[in-house]
Amino acid sequence: MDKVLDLARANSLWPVTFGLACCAIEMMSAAMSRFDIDRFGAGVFRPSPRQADLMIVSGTVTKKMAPVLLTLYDQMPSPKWVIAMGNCAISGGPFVFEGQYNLIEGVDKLIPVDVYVPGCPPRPEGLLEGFLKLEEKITGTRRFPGPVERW
Amino acid sequence: MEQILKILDIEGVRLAVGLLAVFLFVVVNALILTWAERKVAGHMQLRIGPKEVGPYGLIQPLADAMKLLGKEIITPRNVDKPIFYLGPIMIFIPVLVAFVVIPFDSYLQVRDINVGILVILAFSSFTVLSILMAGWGSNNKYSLIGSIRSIAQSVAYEIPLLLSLLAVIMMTNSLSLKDVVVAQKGIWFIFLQPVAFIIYFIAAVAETNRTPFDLPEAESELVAGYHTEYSGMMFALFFLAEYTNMFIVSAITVTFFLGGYQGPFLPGIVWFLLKSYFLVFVMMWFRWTFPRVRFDQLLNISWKALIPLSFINLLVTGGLLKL
Amino acid sequence: MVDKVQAELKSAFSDLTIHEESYPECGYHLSLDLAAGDLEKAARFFDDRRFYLAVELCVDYREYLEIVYIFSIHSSLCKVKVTLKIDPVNPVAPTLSKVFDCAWWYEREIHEFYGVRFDGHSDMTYLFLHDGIDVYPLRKEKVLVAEADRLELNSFSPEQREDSLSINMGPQHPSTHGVLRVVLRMDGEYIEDAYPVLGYLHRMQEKMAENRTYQQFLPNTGRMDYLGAMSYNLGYVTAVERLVGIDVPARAHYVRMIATELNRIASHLLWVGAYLADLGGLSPFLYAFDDRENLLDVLEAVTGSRLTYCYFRFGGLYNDVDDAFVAGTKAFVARMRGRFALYEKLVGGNVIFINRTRGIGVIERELARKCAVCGPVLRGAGIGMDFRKAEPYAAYAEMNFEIPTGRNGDALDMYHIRIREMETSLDIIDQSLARLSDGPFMVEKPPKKLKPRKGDLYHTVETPRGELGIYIVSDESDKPYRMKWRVPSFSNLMAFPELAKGNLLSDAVAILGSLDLVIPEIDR
Amino acid sequence: MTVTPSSFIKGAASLAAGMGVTIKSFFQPVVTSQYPHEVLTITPRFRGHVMLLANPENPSTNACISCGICLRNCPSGSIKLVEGEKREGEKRKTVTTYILDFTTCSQCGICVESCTTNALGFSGDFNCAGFKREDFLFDLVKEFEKRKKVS
Amino acid sequence: MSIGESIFLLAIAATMGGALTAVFARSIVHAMMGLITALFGIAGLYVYLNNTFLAMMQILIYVGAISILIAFAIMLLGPDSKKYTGFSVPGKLISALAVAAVSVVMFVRFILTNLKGDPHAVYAVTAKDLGRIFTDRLVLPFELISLLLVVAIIGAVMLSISSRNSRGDK
Amino acid sequence: MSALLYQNADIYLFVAVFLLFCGIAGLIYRRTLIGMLVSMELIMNGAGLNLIAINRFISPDNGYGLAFTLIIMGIAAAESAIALSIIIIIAKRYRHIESGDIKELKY
Repeated sequence: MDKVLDLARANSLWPVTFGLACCAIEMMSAAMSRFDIDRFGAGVFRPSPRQADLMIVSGTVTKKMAPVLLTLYDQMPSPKWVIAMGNCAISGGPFVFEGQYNLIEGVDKLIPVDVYVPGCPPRPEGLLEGFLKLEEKITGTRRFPGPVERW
Repeated sequence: MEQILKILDIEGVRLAVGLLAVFLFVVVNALILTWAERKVAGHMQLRIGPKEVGPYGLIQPLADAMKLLGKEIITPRNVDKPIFYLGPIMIFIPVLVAFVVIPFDSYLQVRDINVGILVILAFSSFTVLSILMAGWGSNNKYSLIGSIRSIAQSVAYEIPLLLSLLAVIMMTNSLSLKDVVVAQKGIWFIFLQPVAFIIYFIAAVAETNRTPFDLPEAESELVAGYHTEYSGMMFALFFLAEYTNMFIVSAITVTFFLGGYQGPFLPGIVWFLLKSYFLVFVMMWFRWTFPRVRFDQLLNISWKALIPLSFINLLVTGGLLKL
Repeated sequence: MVDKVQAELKSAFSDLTIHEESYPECGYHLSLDLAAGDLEKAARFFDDRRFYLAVELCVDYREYLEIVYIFSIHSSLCKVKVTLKIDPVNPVAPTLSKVFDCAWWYEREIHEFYGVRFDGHSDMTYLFLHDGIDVYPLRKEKVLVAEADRLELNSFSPEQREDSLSINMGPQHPSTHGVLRVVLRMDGEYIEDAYPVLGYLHRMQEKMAENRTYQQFLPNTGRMDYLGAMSYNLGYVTAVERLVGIDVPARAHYVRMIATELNRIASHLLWVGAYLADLGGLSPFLYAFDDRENLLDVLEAVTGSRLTYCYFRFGGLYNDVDDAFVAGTKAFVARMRGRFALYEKLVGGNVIFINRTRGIGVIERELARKCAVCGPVLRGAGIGMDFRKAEPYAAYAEMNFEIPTGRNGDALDMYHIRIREMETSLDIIDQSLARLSDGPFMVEKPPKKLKPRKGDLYHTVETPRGELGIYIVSDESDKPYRMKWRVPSFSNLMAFPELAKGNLLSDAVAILGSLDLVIPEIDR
Repeated sequence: MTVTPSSFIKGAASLAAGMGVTIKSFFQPVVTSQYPHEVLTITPRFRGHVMLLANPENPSTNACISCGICLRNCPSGSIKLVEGEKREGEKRKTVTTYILDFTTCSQCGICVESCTTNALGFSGDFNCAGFKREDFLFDLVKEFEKRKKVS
Repeated sequence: MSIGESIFLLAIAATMGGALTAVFARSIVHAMMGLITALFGIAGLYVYLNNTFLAMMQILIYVGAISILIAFAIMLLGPDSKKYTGFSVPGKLISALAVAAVSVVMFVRFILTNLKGDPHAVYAVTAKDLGRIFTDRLVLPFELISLLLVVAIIGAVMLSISSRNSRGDK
Repeated sequence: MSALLYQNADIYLFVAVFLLFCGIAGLIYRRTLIGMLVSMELIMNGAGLNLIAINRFISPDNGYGLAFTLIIMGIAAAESAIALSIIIIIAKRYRHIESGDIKELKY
């Protein structure tokens, strides 16, 4: 039963409409005609966090934004997942420097992150790959052909 | 005494079977329609829509439903609990009632009540009521605005809805849905009452809160409108109700204007479903084409265009009938 | 115009020396150093002559803080720099917010980054920074936040009134396209007051500029306005080239213009889609993105990235374009010209769309000037100001294109202007492609280390959203001493509270959308 | 908003025109590229993370001489460590470790440009995703060796 | 007890419980929900009185129009529902007692009166009959009620217009 | 054949009386105008129920009870429309709708 439920969850990841910065545009691209994230059942972007399963942190998280992000995360009903999309969300990205005063250096310092998708911004394929990785994490198996082994 | 008991018991069994059938139909219909909606949306937007989950993505709605069932149901702080929980349940009353009186086929009708259409119209106001309860119970400003909009909208659109159906009723001299269908044996009422058909369909789209009249849940303004605070299964109930409502208004339109279950060659039920789902498709087509109207425009369309028009239509119909 | 203003200034401020500056080097024509008492008089002087306050900024010279005001005018090319020196220990300056609305915002910004208090300013609450901040970030020395400012640190909490409803639009709201927060005070569905709260994406760009060399700052420019990254690249590159004095080969100019205009089309396409999504129609969004993907294919093939470009270099380009790029661009131009009919059918002619946008968010010329509104929003108000024409950079002077202007200044005009701007961009691309000839794409000797002359420069370019001003102060080192970005979205946002007042909530969404805001650009 | 018959008809016509557009698209072929099954051709100039390029004279080794210019020029300090040793019989230093923290990279290409021996290039890795932040701390030397093996 | 009877009792319970809630609930919204329950129960009673048409009209007009109107007014007055309640505990007690006492007295009185009538009559008034009645014998009340409705509509419109204007002045 | 529970006139009359007195109690003790309006609706419903019950049991062969109940509904609709618009104006003016504190009817 749990297996079936996990399978259902993995194939119906509704992200919350939550765009932060540049990566949000690529997130939109991933939902658009060319890449069509809806193929995996993840195209239902819910504006209300209460109805979403997945938060895609797509951009820089600042210290002013952090409490808002935490609230949003708390409002999501469990089970819930987080994808850190783009370098800013992973580590602060190119905006980290000595003496910076406004950045959370990595969203994993605030909330648990399941999948990291690096890039500045990552291509929509990168995000799709992140989705597939998340599916892999939820169900334990990979249903789709993996990325071509480059090295 | 015993006889009455017997009949009542049989009636009770019938009711139970009917309820079960209705419940099954509601669920299956919603599953099909969510899938269809996403597929239609996808292809209208040059993309595929659900594909990877099952063949042609057919299992997608099942996965969604399962997931929603398995989700935590959050009760936000400061909500008015009884009202908050009643909202999504109440929304099914009109749905159930409507299924009782709609003739799916000449023999497939749970009950032919002689005031059938009044039943549907009377109970359709429960949709608004439950939206209102949801909006109020959520203790959220967006929800509240959403439900206030919903009330004003339904008050405005109930009138043309009624008036346009009244024109048909004047022609059939009966409030029973079956009689209405039978009266269309020769010619469908859409050809005799085209204005009433258009008015009814527009008002029906508005009553079901579909784009371009989806103001109570206007995504870009009110986050998710009246169901902003609902999660998991409770949200799924709203979702179910929306799609069932879509089907019901289409079914009523079919019954009143498109000859109901009548049609050549195929069995009546097939014709009925074909026609209904075609209208549902048209509603989806609307949704993926048009932007949303503004609130005052929404009311203006009803008060300044639809209501006068339906009155004129009613007068003309009455006059012609007398002649 | 310059001479006339100079003469009038002389007669108005008789005891002041007015410096005539070299425009090609500094980017402004006149400069004058005022005392605090004369400031408001000067502002009124410029206000009477229908100047607008392009930007107000502060520079920390250690011995003194200098507040710089750049006045500019829509009707011709005349820029005046006004400076005011204040004491760094107890920095107080008179406010200009009573004369120019935009100063209200800039002064708040200066206050939180430098600790300057403005006399007579109505609201000094922190605009950008988070609550935990304890220093003034842009001061050269570490200065702790003053006790008085600490009270205003706690960012905005809406005042509760009994008869009205406060609604928080954002920071996470589907219609704000990012993390803008607008607190709306509502009376029913009508907006009584709108109060934007910013800084949810403040990425310290101006502070970073002071820590990095000119080259190293280059990738940041593309991330300020991620939709018009090319324009930002171009602005920054041309500004620094102007500061150092590098002449760029012709081929590089044309490629730069093609790339920038393509990027402008991409930006406007995204706007069209996102705006319609705001209004509830989702399909145009996807059609626009489909076109945009085709465009990005072309751009990606030459720049290597899809969004945050870093393609231009001081003195030329990162790499040369090939024939495939030219062919791809031509194919895209041909495709795009055919698509306008579709948008007209689906969006422009749609009666619902027209009724949603007509007469909504009408920008009066006076408001446009007071808030220093720019770009398509300004042109919507009927002022045909475009820095590609007014102050040509790259090779825009050779291009033949018209500036679309609106008549009513409402949201419908903004839509038509952006659509027509896409067409003019296509024209520019066509002309640039025709002139694209073989030749070097980079100067002979690319500069290894940039050490510009001492001085400052205010350089303006036209981004998809409007007037981008870059103010650079150089101290002869390889790092900028101060770099201020005057961003178009910020000044367009300033007009929003005025536009939203008295409108419906749905209209506020339509107005906010029509301004085409990009939040990282506002917050920087 | 006043509704006159002519405006009504005009409006209805405009709505019909819009519906014509969408129904036409409904029957048009889709433009989606189905990511895990088919991959768009990635342009050779695509900026993925940086990788070491082979020495044109001796393709089995890379061209890096571990001079460290890239490290100094990187705007966001993504290149953490470049170490090399002088091997016998070779004129230049050979790189032994080259650590790149891809999560702070902004893919600007300044390192590639500044490299004096043309040892750096962009990889075409467009679909990275991982479960840990440390997955993207690449040792480019090791990666070079692996990549050699794969190809 | 047959199903019909139990549903009948349910309807009575809904009516009475709803009425009590409508009167005694603290929150005005709960009171309104009580009212709706009561109205619904009365509609059920109408069905048992052989008057399905009236039952539907009851739901259509009372539930669909009037109570939604009331709800609309409550929501327009603002989300702060506590402002609009107000009910002292002794007052609640006294009025509850009064209602109970008077009801019991009346009930006893009814039983004593023995108003039986014809329990098995099944004659149902059709819409046709209704039309006859309204256009024949009761034409004056019918016209009067339409006049009243028109006046009410005009009055409501006038009132709301003047309140809109006063906002403009503010 | 004995009469079923719902074929008994007393029950209907009792419910009608109950509604009437609930309504009266509400009118007396509710301090807010909307609460009073809700109580008014109860009273009207009681009257309607009474009419229909009498109609059904005493003279089942005509529809006057039905007609008058419909008229009552019409009156109720008109009354609530007017009352609510007045209430909204009062609320806008006084910022509350407590009947006891509304001393002047000046607009």
